[in-house]
Amino acid sequence: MIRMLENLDRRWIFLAMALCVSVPILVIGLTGVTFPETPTPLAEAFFDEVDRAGEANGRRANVLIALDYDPASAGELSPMSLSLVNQCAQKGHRMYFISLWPVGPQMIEESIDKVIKRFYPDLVYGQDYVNLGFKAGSEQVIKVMGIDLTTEFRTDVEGTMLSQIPMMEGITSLEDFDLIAEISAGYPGSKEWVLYAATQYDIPLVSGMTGVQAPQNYPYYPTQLKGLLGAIKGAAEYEFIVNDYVREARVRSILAANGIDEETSLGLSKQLDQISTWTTSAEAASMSPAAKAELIDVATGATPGEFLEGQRRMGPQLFAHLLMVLLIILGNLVFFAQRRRGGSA
Amino acid sequence: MQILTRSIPLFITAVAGIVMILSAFFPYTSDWGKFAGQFFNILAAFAFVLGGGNLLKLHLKKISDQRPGWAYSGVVLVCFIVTLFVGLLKIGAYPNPTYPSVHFGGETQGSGSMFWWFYEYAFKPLTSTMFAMLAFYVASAAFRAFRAKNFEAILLLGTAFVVLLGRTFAGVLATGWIPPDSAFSGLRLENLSVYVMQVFNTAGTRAIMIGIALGIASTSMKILLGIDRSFLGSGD
Amino acid sequence: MSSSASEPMTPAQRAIWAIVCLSILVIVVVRSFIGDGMGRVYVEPKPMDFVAEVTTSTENASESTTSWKQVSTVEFDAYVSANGYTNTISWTEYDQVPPRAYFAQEAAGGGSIVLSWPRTIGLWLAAFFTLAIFSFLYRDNPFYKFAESVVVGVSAGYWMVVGFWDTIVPNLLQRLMPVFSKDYLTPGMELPPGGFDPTNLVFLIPLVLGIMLVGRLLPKCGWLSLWPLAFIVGTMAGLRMVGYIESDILSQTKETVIPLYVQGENTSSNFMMIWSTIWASLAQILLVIGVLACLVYFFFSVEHKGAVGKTARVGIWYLMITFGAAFGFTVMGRIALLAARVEFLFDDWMWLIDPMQQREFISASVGLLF
Amino acid sequence: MRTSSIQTILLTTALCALAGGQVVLGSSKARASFAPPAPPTDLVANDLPWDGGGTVQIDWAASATPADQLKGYEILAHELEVTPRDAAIETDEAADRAAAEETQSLLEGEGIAPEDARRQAALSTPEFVSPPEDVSEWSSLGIVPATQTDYQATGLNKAGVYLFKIRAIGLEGDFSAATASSGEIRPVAAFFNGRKLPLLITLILIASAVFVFIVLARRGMPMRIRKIAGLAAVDEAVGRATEMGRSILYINGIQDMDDLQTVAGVTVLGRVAKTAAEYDAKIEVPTSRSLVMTAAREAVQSSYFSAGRPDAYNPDLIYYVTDEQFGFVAYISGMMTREKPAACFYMGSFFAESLILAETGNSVGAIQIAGTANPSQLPFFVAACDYTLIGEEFFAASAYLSGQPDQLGSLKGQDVGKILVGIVIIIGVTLATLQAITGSDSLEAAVNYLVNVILGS
Repeated sequence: MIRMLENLDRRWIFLAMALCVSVPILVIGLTGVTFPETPTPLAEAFFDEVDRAGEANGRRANVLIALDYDPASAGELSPMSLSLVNQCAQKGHRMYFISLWPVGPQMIEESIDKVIKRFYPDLVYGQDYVNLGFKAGSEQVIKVMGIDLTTEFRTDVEGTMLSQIPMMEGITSLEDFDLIAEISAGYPGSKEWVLYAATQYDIPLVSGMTGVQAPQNYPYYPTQLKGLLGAIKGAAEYEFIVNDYVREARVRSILAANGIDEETSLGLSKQLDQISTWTTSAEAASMSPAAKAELIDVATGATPGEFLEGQRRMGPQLFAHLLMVLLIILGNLVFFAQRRRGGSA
Repeated sequence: MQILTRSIPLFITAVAGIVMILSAFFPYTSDWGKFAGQFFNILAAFAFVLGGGNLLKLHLKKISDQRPGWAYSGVVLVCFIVTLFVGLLKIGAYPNPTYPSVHFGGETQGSGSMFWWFYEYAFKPLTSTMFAMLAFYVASAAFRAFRAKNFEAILLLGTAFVVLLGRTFAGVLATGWIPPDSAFSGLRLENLSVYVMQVFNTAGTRAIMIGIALGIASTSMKILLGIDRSFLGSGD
Repeated sequence: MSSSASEPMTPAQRAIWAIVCLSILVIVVVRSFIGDGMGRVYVEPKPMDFVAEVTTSTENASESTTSWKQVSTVEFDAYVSANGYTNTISWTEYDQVPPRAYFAQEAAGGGSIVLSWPRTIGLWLAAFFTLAIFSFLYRDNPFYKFAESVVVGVSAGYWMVVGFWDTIVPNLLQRLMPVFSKDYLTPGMELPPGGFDPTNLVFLIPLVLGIMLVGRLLPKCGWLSLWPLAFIVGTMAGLRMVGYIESDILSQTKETVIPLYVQGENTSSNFMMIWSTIWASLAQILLVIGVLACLVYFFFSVEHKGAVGKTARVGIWYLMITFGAAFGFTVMGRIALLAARVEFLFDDWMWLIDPMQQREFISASVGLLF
Repeated sequence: MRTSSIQTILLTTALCALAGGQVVLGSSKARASFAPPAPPTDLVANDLPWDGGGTVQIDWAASATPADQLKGYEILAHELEVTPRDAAIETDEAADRAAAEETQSLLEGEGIAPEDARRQAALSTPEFVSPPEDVSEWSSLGIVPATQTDYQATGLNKAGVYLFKIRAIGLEGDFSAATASSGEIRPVAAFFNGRKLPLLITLILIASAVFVFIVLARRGMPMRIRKIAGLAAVDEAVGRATEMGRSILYINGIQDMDDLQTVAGVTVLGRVAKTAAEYDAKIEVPTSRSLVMTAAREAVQSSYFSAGRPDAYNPDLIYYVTDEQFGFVAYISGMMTREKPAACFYMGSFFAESLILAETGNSVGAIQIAGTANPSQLPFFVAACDYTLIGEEFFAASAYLSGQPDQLGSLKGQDVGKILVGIVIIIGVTLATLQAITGSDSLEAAVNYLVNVILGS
C-alpha cells in the first residue's frame, strides 16, 4: 500500500480532483440542492456598510464599484459582483463602475447585463448607473482620482463626455463617493484601494477578494476595510444575506403599494413562509388577486440561478477540501513510512 | 554617452520621485503629482507597444531560424496580428448609436463585435482554464510537498486543516456538538478559523507588512539617491 | 521525489487514461444527438437604422450640419424606397438569448431568433481550448502547445489594443489633437475653447518619453528607453515610499496599540463573563506577542542565537501559521475557479445541467439519463 | 476623520490664533418650550488650518435641552453661488458702486482698458447669491450624537465658500430652530498639510536612519549581518547547472519595473548572472513585461562585463513573452518541461503562477530558490522550493548578495525602523493596558494622543 503510494503518479491525484469537483457540480446542477450558509460577521459587515452608504447625507448614495478582476478569477468573484450590484440596485444607490484591470470592462458589462438589465430594467444608464471603463496605471489612477476624477476619466466607456452624463454632476474626486465597493483579484486591487483611497481620504471601503488575498487583507479590517468577503465562502455568505434582503424588500414594497401598514409588512417580511396563508386572511382583503399572486411568487418563488452561483460552488468546494486533507494525510503517511525505513525523505 | 545613459536618467529618477513625495505633503504641489501620475499611465500604455514589438521580433526570429517548434511561433504571430488588426481598426465593432457616422466612435469591446469574439471565445477560456489548472497543482503539492518535517511544518499543516475544514460545511458537521453559547464555542471549527485569521494570521501578516514597508522605503531611498541603479544596468 | 510526470506509465495506467478520454468523447457524441443537443447559441437580431437630417445654416447656405436620427425598420424602409440608400447608415446588432426563448419561438411557429454560427463556433472553440489546456495535466502535447501559442498571441494583442483605445486615445490624443480625435475617434468628447488647450502641451512629455520607450526596438537606440524607465522607477519609488510608510508602518503600528486586557462581551452569567474575558484578552496578548516576535525574526543585525534566537523561533511559528492560513484560503480560491470551468463545460457547452434556467427542464432531465 | 475630542480641543485651542476669518456668533437665548428642542448656540466655524483643503472645523455649545432628550445635532451647509457677472454689475447697487471704484483704481493705476478693467473688478470682488431662508434647502452634512459638540466637515469644495448652521433634533425627530448662520468660510488648502506631519517625521526618521548607516558603512564601519539561509545556495545551484550542462532559468516576477520587488529581483539577477558568467553557465530570463526585459538586459550585460566575459553575453536569452499572466505561465511551464533547466530562480512579485512554476520545476528536478514579498505565495514557495527568502529577507538578500557597504548600511537602517516600531508598540500597549485596568482618564488621553495624532495621519 505504502509502496504504491510512494510511486503514485500525480495524474491519479489530478483525476481524483477532477471527480471531486465535477460530480458534485452535476449532482447540484440536477437537483438544485445547496448547503445552508451561516453568515460570518465579516460578510454581515460588508452588507451593512453597503446598506448604510450615504445614510448620513440623507440622499441617494454614490457608490463607486471597482471590479478589478479578469475572467480567470471570475469563478470566485463574479458571485460577489452580481450580489453587490443586486443589493445596490435594490437599495437605490447610484452605481459608478470602474476597473483598473484591462479586462475589467467585460466584467462590468457582464454584471450590468446579468443583474441590472434583467432584474432592474427600470434603471436608466447615466442616471442610475454608469460604466467608466478601464484605465491603465494601477494605483496611480486611484491617486489621480483622489485629486481630480475628471482628468483621469474623461469619458465613459461609450465615449460620452462625463459632463453630459447627469449622474456625474457634483462628482469631482473620490471624496464625492459615499462608499467604495471593490472586488479584487490581485494587483492592483484591495491593497491599493486601502493604501491610496481609504487611508488617504477616509472614504469607507468594502472589498470582496480572492482567497489568496484575504489573509493579507485581514489586518486592515475593521478600520481601513469596513467589510471583507474572502473567496467563494465569503461570496456564498454574502449572496445568502443579499437574497434574503432583496426578497424582504420586494415583499415590503408590494405590501406598501397595496396599502398594507408598515408594521404588518415588516412582520410578514420576516416570515416569508407565512405569506400564502396570510393572503387568505382578512388583513389581505384589500389586495387584488393579481397582487396576491405576485406577492406569493416574490415571497416563495425560486431565487434566480444567477444569485445562487456562490452557494452552488460550495458543494464541490466541500469535497475538494476533504480530498486535500486526505492527500496531505496520505502524503505524510508515506513520509513517515520512508523515515522509519531510514530512507531519505 | 555617460551623460545620456547615466546622469540624465538618474536625475529624472530623483526629480520624479521627489515630486511624488512632495505632492503628498504640500497641497499646492498636488498638481505635479497628478501630472506625474498621468504621465506614468500613458507610459504604461506605451509599454504594451514595446511588448508587442518585442514579441514580433522574437517570434519572427524563431521562424526565420526554423528553430524547433517554429510553427507554433507562426500561430503566435497570426493570433497577435489578427487580434491587433481587429482591435485597433475596430473591425466588426458597432458604432456608437449617438454618432453612427464615426466608425471609431463605438465601444472597442462591445458585445457582439469581432474583438469581443476573440475575448469571449479565446482569451477568456484560455486564461481562466490556465488558472483553474492550479486546483490540480495544489492537490499534487499537498500530497508531495506538505510534509510534517518539523514543528514549524506541523503548524503550517494544522492551520491549513483548520481553515480548509472551517470554511466549508464540514466544519459545521465536525464540531457542531459544541454548544454555540458555551464558554468553549470559540473551539467550533468555523469560529476557530476566524480566530486563527484574526489573531495569528493578522500578527504574522502585520509583521511581514511592516518589514516589507521598511524594505520598500529603504529601496526607494536608495533608488532616489542613485545608490541602487541596477535597473539602469550599472550592476556593481 | 517519488514520481514525476516524465516517468513512463504502465500499460494498465495507459488503458485507464484512454478510457477516461474515450468516455468524455462518447458523452459528447451521444449528447449531441439526444434531446435538444448541445452547444448552440441563439441570437435575436436588432436592426439599427439611421437617416441623415441635413440642416442648412440660415446665414450661410454653403454651411450645413448633418445629424443622424435613429428610425424604426418600417420608417427606414419607407425612406429607402423614396430616397435610396444615400444618407443612411444601418447595421444589425445581435442580442444573445437563452435557448429557452428559441424553443418557445419554434413551438409557437416562427420568429426572429436564429442560431448564431459565429458564436456557436466560438463556443466549441472555447470548449476545445479548455480541454486542450487541461490535456497538459496528462502530458505536454501539440494541442496544449497550440493553445499556449494562441493565448500568448491573443493576449499580447489584446493588451495593446486596450492600452491604445482606453489610455492613449483619451489621455493623450484627446489632449494633443482634440479636433482630430473628435472628428474621427471619440465623437462624444467636448472640445476645449478655441479647439486646443495650450496647457495640454505638457503632455508632449509623456509622448516623447513613450516614443523613446518604443525606441528600444531599434538597434543601437536601447539607451533611449532608459529615460522613461528612470521616470517610471522614480515616480513609483516616491509614491510607494510615502504610501507604504503611511499605510503599512504607521497604520499597522496604530492597529497594534491595543490593551492586553479586554472585558468580555458575554454578560449572560458570571462564568460566561470570565471566560469571554479570557478569550478576548488572550487574543489581544497573542496578537501583540506575534507582531513583536515576527519583527525580531526579520531583524538582520543580530544572529539568531540565545534569547533573540528563541524569540525569532516564536516568530517563525507565527509565520508558519500565517502561511498555513494563506494556503487554506488559496486552495479555496483555486477550487472555485476549477468549478467555474467545469460548470462552463457542463452547462454552456454540454447542456447537462441548467442552473440559470436557460433551457427547458427537459434537456436537463435528458442529461440525467447518462 | 476619526478625530477624538482631545485632538479637537488641542487643535482648536492651539490653532485658533493662526486662523483668519473666525466668526463667533452671539448666543441666542434657549427657549423653554416643550415641543421642539432648544437650538444649540455659539456656533463657531473655521477653516481647518494646515490641511489639504476642503475641511472645516465646526464647534458649538450644547442645546439647553438635555442630551438624553435629543437624537443629535444636524450639521447644515450651504455653498454660496456667485451672482452672475452682469447681474452683479448692473442690478446690484452696492456691487455696482464697489465695482466702479475698483474699475476706477484699475484704470488709473494700471492703464487697463475700461471694458477689461470692469470685468476684472467684477471677478476680484465676487458677489454671492444670498443663501436660501429655508434651512431645508441647505444640504445636510450629517447628524452627530447629542453628546458631541464639534464636527469636522470634510470633502468640501476647496475653491468654494460655505455657510454653516446647526440644529438639534429631538427624540421624535422634530427639529429645533437652526442657529444663525456662520460667517463665510473658505476651506482652502494650506501651504503644508499639517495632518501629514507625523508621516513626514516618520519618513525623515527612517530615511535618515538608512542614510546615516550608509554613510557610516562608507566610512568603513564594519556591518555585520546575520546569515540568510538560501543565499549560499545560489552558487551551488549555478554550479550544478554548469556540471549538468543545462541552463539556469531566472524569473523576475510578473510585475513591471514600478514594483520594487521587481527592482530587487533585477539586483539579485545581476549577481546570479555574474556567477553564471564566471562558471560559463547559460542563463535564460523570460520576462512578462517589456520594461523588465530592458532592465534585465542592462543588468546582465554589465554583470558579464564585470566578470570579464562581455563576449559571452547573449541578449536574445533575455526576452519578453506576454503581459498576460497565464499566457506567460503557459509559456514558461511548457518551456520548462521541454528544456529542463537545472536551476530555477523565482525572485520578484509572484501571484497565482508561483505554484505552477514551482510544481513544474519540481517535476523536472530543478534546484529551486525563490524570493518574494507577496505573503500569499510564500506557503507554496516554502513547500515546493529548496530555499525561500521570506518577505523582507528578499529585499535584504539583494543587499546581502552585493556585499556593498551601501547596501549593508541600508539594511541596518531598516533594523532601526523595526526597533522604532517595536518601541512604539510596547509603550502604546503598556499604556493602553494600564488604562483598560485602571480606567484612568489621563492615560486615555495619552493613548488617544499616540493613536490618533502621532500614528493617526
